[in-house]
Amino acid sequence: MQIRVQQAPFDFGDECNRFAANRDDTGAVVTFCGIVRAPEHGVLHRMEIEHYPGMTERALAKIAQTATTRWGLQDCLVIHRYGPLAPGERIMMVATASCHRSDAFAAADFLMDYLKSRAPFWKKETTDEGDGWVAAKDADEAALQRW
Amino acid sequence: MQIRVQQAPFDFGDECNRFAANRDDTGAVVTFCGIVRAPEHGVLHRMEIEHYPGMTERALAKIAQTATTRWGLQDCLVIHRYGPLAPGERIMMVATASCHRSDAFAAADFLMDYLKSRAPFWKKETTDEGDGWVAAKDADEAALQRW
Amino acid sequence: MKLEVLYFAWLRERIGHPRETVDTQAETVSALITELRAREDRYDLAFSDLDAVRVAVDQDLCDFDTPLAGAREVAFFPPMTGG
Amino acid sequence: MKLEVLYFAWLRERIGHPRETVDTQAETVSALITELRAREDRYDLAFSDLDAVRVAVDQDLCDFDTPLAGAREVAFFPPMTGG
Repeated sequence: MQIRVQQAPFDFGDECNRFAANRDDTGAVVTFCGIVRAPEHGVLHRMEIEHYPGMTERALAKIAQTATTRWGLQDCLVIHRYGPLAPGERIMMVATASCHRSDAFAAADFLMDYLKSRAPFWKKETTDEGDGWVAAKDADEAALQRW
Repeated sequence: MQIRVQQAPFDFGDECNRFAANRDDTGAVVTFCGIVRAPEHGVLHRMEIEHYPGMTERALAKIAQTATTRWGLQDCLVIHRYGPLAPGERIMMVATASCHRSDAFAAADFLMDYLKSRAPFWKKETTDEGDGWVAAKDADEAALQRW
Repeated sequence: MKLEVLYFAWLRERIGHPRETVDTQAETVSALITELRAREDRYDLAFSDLDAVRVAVDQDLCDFDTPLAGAREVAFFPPMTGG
Repeated sequence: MKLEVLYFAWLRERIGHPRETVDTQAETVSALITELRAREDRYDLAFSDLDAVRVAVDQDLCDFDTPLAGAREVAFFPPMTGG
């Protein structure tokens, strides 16, 4: 299990390859990559991600540990960036490894839902219409009820 | 949408990076990679994947088209190998790109379920206990009912 | 009519070849199977448990009662195990 | 007791600083919020809609009625938007 919270970019493909390497007894690897995309309105110039150093790592480790236990994962990885990001940049990724695809999928989906609403990150968007903190969506909170 | 059926290995990480590149309006990329793993019993020496040239590409394209339409994907990719494979080798991958993570996850999960039971591939395992065709699992057929 | 008949996986192994041209008047897949089973023991054995056999006509999965009028290629194989 | 109090995102912006040491006898998070709101308008404004405020005590998410006995760090922030 690996948790990395960093300002620096990461190489999604390299991380995928490293994660999937040397896994003779893993049948399934699922990965997710989140990308900075255009907002509902306006043109995005920049995104800034604030986080809570210390708590962020704790919260992510707890979520990853829960997923690992619940789905019997062989491994999982979470990388999340903070600081300024441009449109198209990769914000974060998760990866899960399991014998069976259903466990790898469910665990990655779970990690994303919890990470989205339970890890202390906040996004601020700068668009041609001004600055604003991204509001949490009811749908994201509701998604947690699935688990 | 890209479908590739090939004997040659593919580079999972390179494919992930290429797939996730230049996606300013994509929020979410999900990828799955299937890896040759040890069977329930015995030690695996080799796996051989047989397929039905022509029908394979047709079946995969149809499944990918259904996923694209149903979840409004911006893109999807399916790569599946055939021929002899060693334990730990990467058999196949899928990737989906969407604005929202729930669509990217559901579409990738759907692609895998259908590809598993509706695309004409057959696996034969050579273990220290002999040769044998991998039997289809009831669970795989049952998984299709979810959709 | 002449049909290309293909066999995959253990059906191919039991029958002993991957494909053959069959001259038949069979109107459905079922009728074709009946003809093939009457040929030789290895065919009879290969088709003895139809729950374990799938069929595609012109590269589309279908049922055993699918008509063969106009068909060019019929393939028989076990349940698929991709992914 | 002395508490490190942290603010993030728009709570930080409204209050005007990211952290401060607060000397308080507040027994719960709620009581601490009441004390902070009484200080100045900017605090009062920042905490005016508690539905939009989340709290962590010693880096664990918790409720407003969580006791502060033994706590060292309290953080206030809006609902999280990671991923």
